[in-house]
Amino acid sequence: MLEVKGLRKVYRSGSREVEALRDLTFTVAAGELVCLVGPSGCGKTTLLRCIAGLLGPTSGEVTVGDRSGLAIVFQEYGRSLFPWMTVRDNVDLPLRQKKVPKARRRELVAEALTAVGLDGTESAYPWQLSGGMQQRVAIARAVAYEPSILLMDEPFAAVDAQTRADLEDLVRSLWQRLGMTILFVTHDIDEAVYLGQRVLMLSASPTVVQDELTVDLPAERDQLHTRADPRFVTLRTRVYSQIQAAKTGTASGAAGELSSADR
Amino acid sequence: MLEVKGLRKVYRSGSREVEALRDLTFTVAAGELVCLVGPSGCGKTTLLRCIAGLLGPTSGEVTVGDRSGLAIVFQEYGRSLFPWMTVRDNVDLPLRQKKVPKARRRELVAEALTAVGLDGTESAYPWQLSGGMQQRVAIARAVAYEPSILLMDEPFAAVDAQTRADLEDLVRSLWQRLGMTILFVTHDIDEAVYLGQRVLMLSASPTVVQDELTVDLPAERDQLHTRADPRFVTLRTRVYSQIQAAKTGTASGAAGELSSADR
Amino acid sequence: MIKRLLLVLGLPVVLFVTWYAASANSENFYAPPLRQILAAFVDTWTPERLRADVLPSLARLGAGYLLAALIGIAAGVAIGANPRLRAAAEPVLEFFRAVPPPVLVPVIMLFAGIGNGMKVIVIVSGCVWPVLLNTVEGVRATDGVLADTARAYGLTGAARLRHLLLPSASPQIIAGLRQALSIAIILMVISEMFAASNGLGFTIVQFQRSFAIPEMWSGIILLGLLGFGLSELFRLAERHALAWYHGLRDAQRRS
Amino acid sequence: MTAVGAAAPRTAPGGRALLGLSGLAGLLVLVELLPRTGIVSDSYLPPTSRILAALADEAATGAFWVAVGDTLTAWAIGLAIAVVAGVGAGVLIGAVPVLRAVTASTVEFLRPIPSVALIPLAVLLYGSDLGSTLLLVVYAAFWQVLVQVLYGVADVDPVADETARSFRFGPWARIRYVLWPTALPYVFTGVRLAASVALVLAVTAELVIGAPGLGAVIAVAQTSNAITTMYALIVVTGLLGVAINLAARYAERHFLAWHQSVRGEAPS
Amino acid sequence: SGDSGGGTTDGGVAKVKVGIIPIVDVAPIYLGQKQGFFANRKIDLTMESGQGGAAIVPGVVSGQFQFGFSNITSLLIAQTKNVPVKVVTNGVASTGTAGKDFGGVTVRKDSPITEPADLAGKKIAVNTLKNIGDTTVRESVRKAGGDPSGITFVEMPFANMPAAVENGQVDAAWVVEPSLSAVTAAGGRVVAWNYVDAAPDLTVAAYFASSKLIADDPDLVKRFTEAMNESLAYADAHPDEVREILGSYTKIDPKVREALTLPKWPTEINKPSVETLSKLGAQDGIFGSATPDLAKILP
Ligand SMILES: Nc1ncnc2c1ncn2[C@@H]1O[C@H](COP(=O)(O)OP(=O)(O)OP(=O)(O)O)[C@@H](O)[C@H]1O
Ligand SMILES: Nc1ncnc2c1ncn2[C@@H]1O[C@H](COP(=O)(O)OP(=O)(O)OP(=O)(O)O)[C@@H](O)[C@H]1O
Ligand SMILES: [Mg+2]
Ligand SMILES: [Mg+2]
Repeated sequence: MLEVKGLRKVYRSGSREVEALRDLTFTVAAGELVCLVGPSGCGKTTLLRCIAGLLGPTSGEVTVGDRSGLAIVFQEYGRSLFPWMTVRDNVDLPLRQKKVPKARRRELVAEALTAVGLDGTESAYPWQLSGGMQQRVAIARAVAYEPSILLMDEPFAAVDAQTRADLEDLVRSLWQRLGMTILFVTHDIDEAVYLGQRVLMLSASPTVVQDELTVDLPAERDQLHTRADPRFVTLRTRVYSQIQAAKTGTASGAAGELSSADR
Repeated sequence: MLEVKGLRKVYRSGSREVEALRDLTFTVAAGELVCLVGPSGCGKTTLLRCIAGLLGPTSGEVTVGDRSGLAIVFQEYGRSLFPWMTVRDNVDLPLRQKKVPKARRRELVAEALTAVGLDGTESAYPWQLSGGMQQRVAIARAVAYEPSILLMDEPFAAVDAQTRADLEDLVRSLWQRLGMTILFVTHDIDEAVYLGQRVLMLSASPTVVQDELTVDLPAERDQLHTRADPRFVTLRTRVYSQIQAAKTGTASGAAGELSSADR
Repeated sequence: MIKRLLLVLGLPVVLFVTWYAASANSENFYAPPLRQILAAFVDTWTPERLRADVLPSLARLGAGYLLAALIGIAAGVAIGANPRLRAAAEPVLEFFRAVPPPVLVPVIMLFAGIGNGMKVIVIVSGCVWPVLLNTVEGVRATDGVLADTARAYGLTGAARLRHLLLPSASPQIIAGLRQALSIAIILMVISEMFAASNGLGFTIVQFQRSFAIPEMWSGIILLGLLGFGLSELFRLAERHALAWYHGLRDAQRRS
Repeated sequence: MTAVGAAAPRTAPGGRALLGLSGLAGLLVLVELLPRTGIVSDSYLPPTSRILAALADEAATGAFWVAVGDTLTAWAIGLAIAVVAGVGAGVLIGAVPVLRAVTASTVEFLRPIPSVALIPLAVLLYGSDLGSTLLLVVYAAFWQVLVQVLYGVADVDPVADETARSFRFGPWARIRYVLWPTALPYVFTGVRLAASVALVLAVTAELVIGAPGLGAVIAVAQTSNAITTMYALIVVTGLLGVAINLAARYAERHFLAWHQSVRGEAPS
Repeated sequence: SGDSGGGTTDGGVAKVKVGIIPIVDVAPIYLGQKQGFFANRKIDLTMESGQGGAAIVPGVVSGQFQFGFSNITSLLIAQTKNVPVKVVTNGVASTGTAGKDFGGVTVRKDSPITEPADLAGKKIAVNTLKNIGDTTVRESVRKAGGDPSGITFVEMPFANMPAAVENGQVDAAWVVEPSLSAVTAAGGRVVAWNYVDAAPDLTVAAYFASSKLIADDPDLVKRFTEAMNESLAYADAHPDEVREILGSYTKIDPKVREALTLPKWPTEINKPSVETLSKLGAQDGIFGSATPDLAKILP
């Protein structure tokens, strides 16, 4: 369970003052998979940092079920890997912290790396990998952790289309298998609709929740058929127009009505 | 003009040895806009580094018309910005190095920042910006430089769909206005087809040029109509299947035939 | 291998030859010809002398250096990771840092007596600073995203120290340790100016006082050689400890 | 359930100064108590109050301030020379790999030679003038800066460096815009190390050689068995060190505002 | 720079730098300067205070200083190494009276050591190893019938000795004024008067110049020697003025200054005592294999 109430965050450094989040209120039920879209610089990363407890809000409140089972995939994947550790150790370390028995750890690490298509790179250092590979290491680390809450910040930005599709399916299957709560930030509207049970749309700065959309597609999805589904196309068009409205600053009223009628 | 002949690159560090590129041969004519796609980790970044002269090839040859007019947008946009300089100075510095007169520099910097939608952040430091904003600073820096050859490594990976569309149009209009040579790496197949005059497809490791495709769409493109064009859809499907073939390791023969018949 | 030998020995050989030639006819009592110094070197630094004077010095040096490294890193991490502690401790530390060892020694003697313990403390009191300062700065500079990653995955306490703070500060810690090495040698000499009866520093000071100038210079050369030898050892250790770092930094440079 | 409310305000700059003062105060109290409780005899370690009284006596004399001025002059000139030379040599050696390989062994040979061993040489060349103090100060402080700069130069982010290279920055521009800012935090540490080493050596040189300054006054106090005065003078050198560090910290906050170590501590 | 023999002359006035140690022993030169004995002889005097021979002798050899102050044993050692220096006049001498000398071997109040022979096998602090302190202390023990060979000497500054004796870090310490007063004030006892035991009216230290200066500017050396001798005689005759002048260049506590034992300042060097020191040094091996040539070092 995840609850954000009246969240406001202002960055102050020297004379510069940026209101990254104005007033966010929403909840994510336990076991829900929610996607978050919004224009660049609107405060998505800031929001995830607040939820993970890495950043204190300026005002408002964030309530998270149990932070100890929380994993996060950072947008800055390259900088979030420990350069002094091999790929294997990077994935393994959080598990060791969690005191997972050794044999199980080995299993989890191997599985996770295979799932993201990184067999054979276990003993390489992160900086010996391509950008997309680094990003997949960060994903593998979160996945192997088997978190109860998973925050992902544009986790597939650096991988190719095919790998992306595979990873999307990986996330959905993990979610279904482990029943975790997932908050997934993406810029790809199709991806948001394909993955989520719900899509939260943030406005441009000053940031509020502009709209939300329940994705009433069947729970069993697959790349070919789901994306071809006319309902899918309708939904993605709706998100697209909402986001465009957000960018151009159109009041969210009308569009909000539209989509809420849809739920 | 840009010519790559029998390029091979092997990374050696300690006992690990990775053949990033096996044998690449292709040319990009002066003033051409070529997109490069390929699975994650296949060596696209390595190729760009070799072209820019930042990395020496293990064997083979890279000929570049005039490297002095070359600009590059790195995949690791965050680390390629100087954290000790404001956004303005980051964009301005290469121009100063090029000895552009002051007034013109001010103009170019302002124009470039406006074009990528970053008005008002001139005096912020890169680490005060969101991921997408940082990436746009890196793009603005390359654009302001008015290079004769522009190498871009997944330059829109971190920005939202709408901004991405705007930036795509920006790149095309700049290219048409300045007549520069552009080599554009992307994971988005639609983007590759929408932007390029030609799409080069790399195979998975061991990397060779798997296929190439001439994009016979009209020179005047726009987001709504071009993407709806049936020809566009055909082309993107072709690229998609080729890439899938590359990933699964299918011999490129058959698919290559298919697409070459198309040219 | 030969190239490396050439690089290591090239400049020193040139300098020694220059010195040799320039000093050949020196009349100055305090700057005797290098010829004489080298002769004195052979006569002075006999195996017994090395055992009697250099070994005890090295033992004190080693003990002091290790202790300084331990204290410097431990305190440095604590201070670097905790802004409040840093604010409270910094002025006191800066205070002691500015007190010259020769005037500090008498105070240390009050508490630590005049034995080897005092000399070790003197060495520690001088060479802990570069380690401490560099560790503090290194810890403060830990990448924000990395620190967030560690926090998000529950890396706290000892694990945070072992897997985040120390490795990420290690390039700077190593720089500090490198600095401290030569300072330790310097302080070994200073500590042996007080209440000592053997040791390399003691011997050099004795030579200086008894006007055995060529012998004194030979001692200084021995100090230099010692410093060079230790720094070579250090370089090997650094290559090993910072393999990831050098790999990372060289990754793209090597073309 | 974990809930995060509004961020608690972190230590404000004023609070930082207060903390530092309380640290110093703790030291003063300790030194007051040690002799008073008889743990050490007060004739060898006088309590703070007596030391401060002696300090006040000293401060009332003009000769004391002349000595402080002499020491600070030697310190400032020596440090300036060492920093300029150390940074210049460090950047040059660091930026040119061949130079680095060629000089490494010589640097390691010269570095551990203690300044005190060079005293006869200094006296030989400059007597007990400012020159001999400077020689010792510069010799000792130079290495501190040099080694830090060398490590700092090696810390350049390869991607940042490649960015500069791809935009055809010349060697000078790469040093100025990439290498120098990267090395700057290391340089700051180096300068702070060198600043106190320079102070230590200025005082030591004055102490042993008798060049005018605080050290010479300390030497007189020592040979006169004036223990309290000696401690008062030691306190002065310590306070000079604190003042110098304050200045360095101030400069750091100004010049390194962009650096992780400084921005990481801004209240969020 | 300057190996200019007599310093810069300005209207016939020679600028002269003298390297001294800021202790009681050099009071005459300050007193003489105040009395104008040097100015009368067209000498403009500057005192340069160093901590010991390591700083002063190179200064004199290189001409940075024209004259220097050093103890006799150090000068004898310098002679055996052919350092080009030579004594010009006397510096300071022992009072020659046991119980009333300015230096002695002290122990703690409750120490079992009561006479010089008891020092055998003990740990004794001296300010410099292999120098005048340890040779004369050995002689005290030897004369009292003890065996000096088992004594361990430890080097530390005089100022630290009272604390070291008090804390038991050493069994005894050879101290000179004003530290001697500090020890006795704290209840310490003097068990041996080593200067007195070594030789009657021992010459402890002297002023010296470089051989070069002596050869190049004998007139300056002569004027300095005369002025110095006048100062020595004056100081010896006016102990009160000596105690007063101490306040100008030392930080000795005024009370201590009034009470401390002053040394003797004869103008003549006591040659037999120098010979004794040379013999003692040779006996203790501090000259290595060489023997000092007194003719070369004494005027
Ligand atoms: N450390 C910081 N200091 C000051 N301002 C900051 C800081 N971090 C973020 N900001 C500002 O806060 C706003 C939101 O940033 P955030 O990174 O949360 O955006 P985002 O939604 O993740 O964008 P993107 O999609 O581009 O990653 C931006 O305007 C940014 O400039
Ligand atoms: N510094 C390095 N040391 C060793 N191996 C490296 C290094 N850099 C890249 N590689 C390897 O070379 C291969 C190609 O890497 P490259 O970064 O060029 O891929 P890419 O096509 O850009 O991938 P992506 O789309 O994920 O960015 C990868 O297998 C990677 O592991
Ligand atoms: Mg973000
Ligand atoms: Mg790449």
